[in-house]
Amino acid sequence: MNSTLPTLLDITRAPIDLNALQTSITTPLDGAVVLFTGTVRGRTGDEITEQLEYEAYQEMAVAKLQQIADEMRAQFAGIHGIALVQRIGVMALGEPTVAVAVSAGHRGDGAFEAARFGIDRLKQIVPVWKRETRPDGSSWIEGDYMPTAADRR
Amino acid sequence: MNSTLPTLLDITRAPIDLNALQTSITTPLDGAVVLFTGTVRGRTGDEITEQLEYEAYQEMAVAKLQQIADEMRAQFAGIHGIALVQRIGVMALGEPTVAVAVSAGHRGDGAFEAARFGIDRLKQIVPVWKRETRPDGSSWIEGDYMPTAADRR
Amino acid sequence: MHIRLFATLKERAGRADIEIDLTEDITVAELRHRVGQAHPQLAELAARSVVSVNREFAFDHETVRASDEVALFPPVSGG
Amino acid sequence: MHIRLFATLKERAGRADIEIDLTEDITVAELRHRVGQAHPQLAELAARSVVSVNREFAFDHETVRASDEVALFPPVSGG
Repeated sequence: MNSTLPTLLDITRAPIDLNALQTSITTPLDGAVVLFTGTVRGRTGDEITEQLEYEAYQEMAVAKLQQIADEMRAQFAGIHGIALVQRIGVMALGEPTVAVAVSAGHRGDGAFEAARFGIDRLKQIVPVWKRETRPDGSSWIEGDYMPTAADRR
Repeated sequence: MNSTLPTLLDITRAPIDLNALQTSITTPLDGAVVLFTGTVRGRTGDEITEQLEYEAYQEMAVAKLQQIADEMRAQFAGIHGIALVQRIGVMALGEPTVAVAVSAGHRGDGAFEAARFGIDRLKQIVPVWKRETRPDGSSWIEGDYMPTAADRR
Repeated sequence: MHIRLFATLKERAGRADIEIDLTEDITVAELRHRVGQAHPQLAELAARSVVSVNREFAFDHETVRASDEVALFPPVSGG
Repeated sequence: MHIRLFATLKERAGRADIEIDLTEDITVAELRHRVGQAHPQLAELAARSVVSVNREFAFDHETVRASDEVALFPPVSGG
């Protein structure tokens, strides 16, 4: 059954089109879509961010997105379509940097929970890094999650 | 503080543009946006839906959307922008009929929970009704929630 | 008094609004009754519909004035 | 052996990949050590970075072959 359900995985330099994402993962069985987008935050406390630049280990990143989609379907049996899209390159304030979208028959069928799980996992295991440019310079941001053997397929 | 935060409330015949919604509610403080969309579900079990037509008691519906936005800010202190948009008129399969969008600094700041609360409340107290067209005819759908005095402002 | 109807009630009445004679203040319960008297085809629906007064939900013991904006409708089904 | 570097490691090395001599199978722990020997400016980062072998996370006791696709990178920060 899963093979007939839409799964859109992408690491892309193109801007993320939320309308196209919604359309591409919505099946005739779906009455609900939950979409999470990460955006470039301009202020974090007193810190100013001018732009972010993302880079990816493309081949491994796509494989890890597939793993996350599989984990989502295993944990949330009521969901249908899945989109996991990470944008790379330079992004300005407010622009979506990442999107996780999930469709389901009804709003109580796990789409909210699956979308939250999807973005949490993406931030743990998908090899993508961001370089932050502030008024005083720029530097790579390191995450704080060290993968374990349980994070392999 | 709330007066400076974006709040977009609309009962509209125009198609819902998710990219524009995301942009309009994202502030420089925001790194996360959660967007829920309801869509026209073509199949529910063995039942086929050909189209839905929505009508609203426009003036009261807008007032109730404002009430829901206020309830969301009262319950979820970490959220920033809010959009609550109900489309009316005739809609085809897969089209977004309603959108609830919430922005916040981080994904754990209540945007997921606030969006879920927003769509739940919209389906309880906003005076909008749908007429369903099936292969065998069409009829108004009645909800199952009777408002109480606690549902007033 | 002018009363707005939506969805099933509008369909049953064949029109989007009806008039009833009202000069004194009445309760919401009495309003339901008078709608049914003036428009018998609405009697059953009016008895169980949602009533709004000035764009806010209203309940049987509460008062309706001739100048109020009143509407009758079924439980909502938007979203 | 060809080793891909990302983010901080790429910046520190001044290049996106490095070569180390490898003919026999070694452990991931030994790989970290050899990267540091061949490229001293990477020694500290290599000791604590994430290692992937054939696009999957790999750990210190596991084996690396000369034909494997190997990468070193910091904890991820995408999203």
